[in-house]
Amino acid sequence: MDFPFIKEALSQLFSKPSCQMYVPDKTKEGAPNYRGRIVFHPDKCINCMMCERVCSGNAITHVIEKTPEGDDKVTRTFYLGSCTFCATCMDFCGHGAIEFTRDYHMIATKEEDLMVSGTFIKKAPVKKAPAAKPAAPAPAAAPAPAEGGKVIKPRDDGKPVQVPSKCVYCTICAKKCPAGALEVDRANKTWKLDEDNCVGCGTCAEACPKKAILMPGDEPVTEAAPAAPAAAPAPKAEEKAAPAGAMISPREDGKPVQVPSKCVYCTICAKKCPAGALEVDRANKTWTLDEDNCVGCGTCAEACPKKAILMPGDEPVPADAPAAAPAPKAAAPAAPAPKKEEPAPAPKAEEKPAEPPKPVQPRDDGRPVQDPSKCIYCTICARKCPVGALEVDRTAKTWKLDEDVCIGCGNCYEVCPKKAILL
Amino acid sequence: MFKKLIEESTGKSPWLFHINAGSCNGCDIELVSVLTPRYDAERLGFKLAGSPRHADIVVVTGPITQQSLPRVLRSIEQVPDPKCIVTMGSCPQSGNVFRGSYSVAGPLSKYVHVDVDVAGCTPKPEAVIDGLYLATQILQEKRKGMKK
Amino acid sequence: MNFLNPQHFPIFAIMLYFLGAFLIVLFGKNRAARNCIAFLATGLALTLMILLVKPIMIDGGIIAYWMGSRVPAGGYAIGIALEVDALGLFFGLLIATAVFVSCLYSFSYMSEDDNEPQYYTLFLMLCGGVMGLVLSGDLFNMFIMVEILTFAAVALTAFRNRVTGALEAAFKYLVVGCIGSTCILAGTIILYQQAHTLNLAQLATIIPLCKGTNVSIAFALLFIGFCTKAFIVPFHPLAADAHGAAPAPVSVLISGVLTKSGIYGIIRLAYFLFQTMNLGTMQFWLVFLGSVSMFVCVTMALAQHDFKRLLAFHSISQIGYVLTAIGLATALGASAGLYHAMNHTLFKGLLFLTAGAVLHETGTTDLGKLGGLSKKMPHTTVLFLIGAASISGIPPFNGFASKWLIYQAAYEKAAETGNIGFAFVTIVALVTSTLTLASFVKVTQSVFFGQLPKECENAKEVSFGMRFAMGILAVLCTVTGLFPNLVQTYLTGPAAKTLFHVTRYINAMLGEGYAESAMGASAPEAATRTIEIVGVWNPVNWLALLMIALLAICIVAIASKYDAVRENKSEKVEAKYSLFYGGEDTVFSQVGGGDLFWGFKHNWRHYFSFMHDLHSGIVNDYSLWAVIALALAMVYALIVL
Amino acid sequence: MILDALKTLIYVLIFPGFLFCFLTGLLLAGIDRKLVARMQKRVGPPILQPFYDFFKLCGKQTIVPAAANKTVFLVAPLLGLAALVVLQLFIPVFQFQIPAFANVADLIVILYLLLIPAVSIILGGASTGSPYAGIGLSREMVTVLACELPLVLVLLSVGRSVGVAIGAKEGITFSLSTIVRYQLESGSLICKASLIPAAIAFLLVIPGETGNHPFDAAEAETEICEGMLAEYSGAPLGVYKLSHAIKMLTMTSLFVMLFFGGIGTGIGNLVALIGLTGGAAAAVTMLLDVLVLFVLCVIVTAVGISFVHAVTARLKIEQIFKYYWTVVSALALLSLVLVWYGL
Amino acid sequence: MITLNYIASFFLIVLGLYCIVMKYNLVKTVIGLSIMDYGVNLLIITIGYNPGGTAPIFTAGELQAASYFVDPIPQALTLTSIVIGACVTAMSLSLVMKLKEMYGTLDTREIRRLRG
Repeated sequence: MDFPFIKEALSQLFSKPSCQMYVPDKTKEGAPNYRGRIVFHPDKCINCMMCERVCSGNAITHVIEKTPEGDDKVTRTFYLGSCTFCATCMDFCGHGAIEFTRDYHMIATKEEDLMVSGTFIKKAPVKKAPAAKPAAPAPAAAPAPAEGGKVIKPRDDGKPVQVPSKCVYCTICAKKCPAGALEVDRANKTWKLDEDNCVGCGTCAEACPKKAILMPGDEPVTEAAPAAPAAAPAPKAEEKAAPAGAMISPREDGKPVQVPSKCVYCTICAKKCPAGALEVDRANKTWTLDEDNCVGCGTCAEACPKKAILMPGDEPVPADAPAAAPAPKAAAPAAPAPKKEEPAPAPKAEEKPAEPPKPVQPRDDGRPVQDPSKCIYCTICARKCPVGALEVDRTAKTWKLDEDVCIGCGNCYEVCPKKAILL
Repeated sequence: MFKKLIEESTGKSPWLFHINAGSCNGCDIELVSVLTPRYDAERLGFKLAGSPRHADIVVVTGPITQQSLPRVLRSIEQVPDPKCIVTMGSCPQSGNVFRGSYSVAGPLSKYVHVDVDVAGCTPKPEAVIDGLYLATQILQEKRKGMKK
Repeated sequence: MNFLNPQHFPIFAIMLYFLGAFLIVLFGKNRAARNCIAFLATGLALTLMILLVKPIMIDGGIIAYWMGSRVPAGGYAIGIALEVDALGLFFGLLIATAVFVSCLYSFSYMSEDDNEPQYYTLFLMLCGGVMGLVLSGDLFNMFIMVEILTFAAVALTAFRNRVTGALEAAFKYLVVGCIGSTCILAGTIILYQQAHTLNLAQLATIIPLCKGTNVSIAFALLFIGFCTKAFIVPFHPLAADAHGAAPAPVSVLISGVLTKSGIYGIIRLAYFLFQTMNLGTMQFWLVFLGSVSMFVCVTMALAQHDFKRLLAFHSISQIGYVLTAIGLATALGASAGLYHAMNHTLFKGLLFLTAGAVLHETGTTDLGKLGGLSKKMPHTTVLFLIGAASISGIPPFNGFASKWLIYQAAYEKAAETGNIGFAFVTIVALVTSTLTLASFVKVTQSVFFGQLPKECENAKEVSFGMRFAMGILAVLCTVTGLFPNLVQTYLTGPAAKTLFHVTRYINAMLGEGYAESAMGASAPEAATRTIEIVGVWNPVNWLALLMIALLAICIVAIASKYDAVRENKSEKVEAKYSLFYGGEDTVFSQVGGGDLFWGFKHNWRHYFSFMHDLHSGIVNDYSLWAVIALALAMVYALIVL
Repeated sequence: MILDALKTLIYVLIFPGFLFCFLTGLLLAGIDRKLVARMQKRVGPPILQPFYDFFKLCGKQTIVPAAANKTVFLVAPLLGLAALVVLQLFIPVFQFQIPAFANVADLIVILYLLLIPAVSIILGGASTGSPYAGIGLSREMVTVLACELPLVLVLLSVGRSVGVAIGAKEGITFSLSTIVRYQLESGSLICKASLIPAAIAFLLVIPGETGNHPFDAAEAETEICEGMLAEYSGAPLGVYKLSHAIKMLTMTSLFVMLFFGGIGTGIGNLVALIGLTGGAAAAVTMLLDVLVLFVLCVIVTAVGISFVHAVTARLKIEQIFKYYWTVVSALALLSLVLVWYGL
Repeated sequence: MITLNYIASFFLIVLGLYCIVMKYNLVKTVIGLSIMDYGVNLLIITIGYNPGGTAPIFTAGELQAASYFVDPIPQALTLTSIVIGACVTAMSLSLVMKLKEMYGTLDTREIRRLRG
């Protein structure tokens, strides 16, 4: 029979009660990121209805009326009485139209006080040729047969449209689509959009490496070159040895082709290939392409430091570049093909400033050499080397280069704070 | 001569009766936390009553399940006038995430006139105190309107 | 030989009963004649008793009536005498009222039973026997009357032999009753052998002088004999069985009258014949027996499931009170004891009559099967509540007045003698009174309140005759409760004083100065004992104050519309007015009988299981207890006297 | 005759009677609730909260359940309240004892008068017929049973010790006024060594008798929905709550009278200093005494009821019974034995 | 010689009690009762015995001072006691008959519905 709280009871009798003395007033606010009353910014909303889809308490409803000039007048209401305040809609709303304030005074005597709503006008697309306004045709099952010179316009109901000519059916858009509304079949080259599932978020357009998907708001694209017919010709035998003769021209079935003379077998292309279709063996200098795996995305061509891979659309390159180390000494390589604006990996070392001759002679085979006098063994060059060819030991003050690993990319040269490396 | 005194004290000593109609106990804990030292609703006269006969304010939590519907309605019926019905959280107000399920008998307002709803999926204790305070004012109006 | 001379009233009273019994046998066939004979017999006897109050109680006279006017010759009393002093009259009055009321009650209660004439003959025989016992001045005459009342009681217990246990109870009562009677006979004979006389007064002069083994054995035998009649502890299961089975008016007689006759016998024995009450050990014996029976029987009552058995155990515990009070051997103690005896007859009679009414209406007295009768039988409920309030000592009623006096007496005795034992007696008495209240709360909840079961649906109010009888007792209960000092001065005071004036008793019987001459020095002192009360209790003032306060509160309540209540108008119970079952639909769930007082029973579970096994219900066990009690009494008497 | 009838009326209705009990009782209940809250670090309701509760309940609708017996249902609370108010009359306030009520009841009678409110609650509960009430009244009865033994022991030991001290012929006195008068002369009884266990025992009995927190199994609102009061609503419920508050007042003032009897007079002489004489002095003394009584009652409530309420948890009914009949009774018995053998 | 009577009556009483207490048969209990009763009757008679006294029967004329009688009062008492004994036996046997009919057995251990 023990009484645990005697001491506390007595001491508390004379101490101040721990009470917030809360008296009902509307001004008090919740904690900093408290999810209280919802505030809806109708202007930002694009009526993608993502929020409605994810709301567990299906508290969000919307009503669409047609305005006289044909636009959609959408009023979206948030019924706080059925909301669990989990803010999933806020997370899913790509455009920040939903915001949870810190006001927790949601006392209502009638139901209307709990309705938060906002209306906005959703513009119909400005110019539309009368015929061309597809009344949300049946999903474009197969890419419209590419007749020459046809103009591909973005659709007006917010759904993506495919530019068959550019599309390489790499199925990245299908994988990225959150709503799983896209089916792309690489084998028989079909691109199918599921109208009602598609939320028009635009993720596929962004992910598409070839920019073959147009979203409302992009400029229409005219089919430049006659698109390669859907049915790809029989896969070319992978040419091992460069055809004797003067020129190596890019293949027309969209697959990369190697320029053996320029290639230094640095295996970067193999590493970068998203589909893993390339095998490059440094030892016995072989470069094999796996036809059916290759998606023709062109990533290898871009990643190749030596521009030894040609993609359709590049100019043919003379096969007989000197077999020996092609890289001209300090001269920048040929200007790269016109680049898309996609973020290219760190710009290759084009702006290599000419290095005044030092007592230490830069090597001739394009690999870096260290100037011991300036080197402070800070190991940044080792760290920056993309292929890990440098070993620098601060304490033992050693700087060792692994020739066959080094690809001569020049990173170490660039990052060396003391300019102790010469290329 | 007691009339004015009675009306005034009706507002000052509201007794709560808590009915859990299938709630996830989030609101139940929050309701009881209102009586803890930190928020101390007892300073405004609130007290949990044991039986509906003693209650003035009936606090309903949870989406009225089929099983609990007749019991909830019977308990509310047994509360003497003047009485107030407060629904706490979203569940009694709309069935919240459970709406449309075979076992949920829909919002309480379908069966009984709800005086005050404290929204929020587990409303903050301060919000609960606001709601109850509003309920006591409604109680006073009801008492004025009622001839003994 | 004019009949209005009070001298003849005692013999008339006794004769009236036996004459009534005899006439009923003759004319018993039609009901009206039988009822009127019985009514006349009991009514006249009661009036005679009331008439006797003035000469004996107020003027303090003693009537000595020699049968056949055989006045004692040559110092030896030959004839049989009736001696009525204040004590005898007090008990006689008590018996007459109880008998009269239960006779009124049985007119309508026994109307359905088949052989009614036999019932009334036995009934009046029993009354005659008891009246004879109480008024007679001759020891063997008392034995004869004891036998008559035992037979009548046994026969009446077995009257409704269809009732389960009636025959069994009657047989057990007969066996142990006869053991008791035989002990009384043996005791009387041994006393005769010593004093060669059977007259109480003469015995009172001879017996105290000759101290010897014979006298103490006679005392033990007589004491145990009268204990069986009074159902003191070792013999209490008899009463429990007998009441359980007997019809209600008979239980009134058994508990109200028979037990009192046993107590009367013990008083005559201890105070008059052997004059041993001034011995400390003697007082201890009586007080110990009283407290044990008080406590044991009240705890047994708490564990009962049958209404009548519960009441039976209570009557024995109240007899324990009376015995304790008388055992204190102080003037206040004796008067408190007698006062409680009277009150006990009144409220116990009332309670048994209400039990009879419940049995009459619902056909069962099992506490588990009854409930909610207050709606069907409102008058019986009110009467029951008055009875229950008075037995458990709620202030305005009579139970409280007498119990309060008993506590005073016990505690004063403790204060005088400095022996803490008597203080514990007071404490046991107080706790027993609360236990009585507890068991009557149990009965109230199980029988009259709570919910009405299906079986008792068609119960309706009992006939007016029964309610009138109960009404008389209820009024008497309240009146005696409100004026304790009146009762004190006129009834119990003189009766208590006679206990200490044995010489006046002897002289009245055998002529003046006989006692002094016969007993010389050791004549019992004739000092008059005054009764003064330490505490203060003025029920009339208290009730007046209560009424004022109640009136004031009611006026305020009515003014603020206290009774503007909302109740269920339609016959189907709306949800608003149904009971709160946590929201469930109303289900029949009567809380009563065994479910109550779990806290108390759990703490005392070993005691209760032991007591339950002790009362095994086998005749042999009860007889064994009787024999053991006899042996112990003899050993104690040999040591003490 | 009419004059003293009017005086009695005033005594019953105004001063020590109904109005006085109503105000001080509810005030005491308010203080008790506030203290308990403060001990739990809460702010607690305003002191006048019981008044608000009472008048709110008066304003509410009274529902008589169909299964209830209407007359008993409505009359039982009033009866309990009236009995309690009358009981309060007999408890003297230090010297002040209304002569008319001096010889109406003594200690043992007060012990029994305390039973009437308990019986009225039990009758009220039984009349509703609800099973909760059934269980409630069984527990209430066991609690009353439990409190009876120690209460008797304490009263007997006090009566005995004062009786011996003033040399009463029978060596015992039961009248409360003599006990208080004795304490006025020779100091309050709490200082007598032999009576300290009795005082402690009485202090422990107070929460049990009034049915306060640790011993309120009978009206446990969590387990059996306020036991007997489960079916009560509106004014009858208000009256029961009022009588519960007044019972707290009665028990504490009984404790003060029995054990702190002597304190009041000190204040009394103070009045003589001020120089008031005659009727005015008596009135002022009486007022001061009443004030002292109330302050002492509050202290006793604080120690006996509020502190115990804040610190302990509700006991099961059989634990209550065992607790009272072993621990508290042993204490009281100790003091009875000490008093008996002349300490 | 007279002491033999006392011993006999004592023995009879004890035998009667033994029979009531130990025997589990109703009829045997009744027999025990009557034996005990006879014991007491014997006791009453022996108490009234005056050695050498004659039977107390006489007509009015014969009473002289010299006649020496046995004490007549105990004999009167014995008469009533015998009558009472007979009544007891009669009633208990009728009860036993009814009990046998109602309970179907004479064993006292079965006849215990009222207990506790």
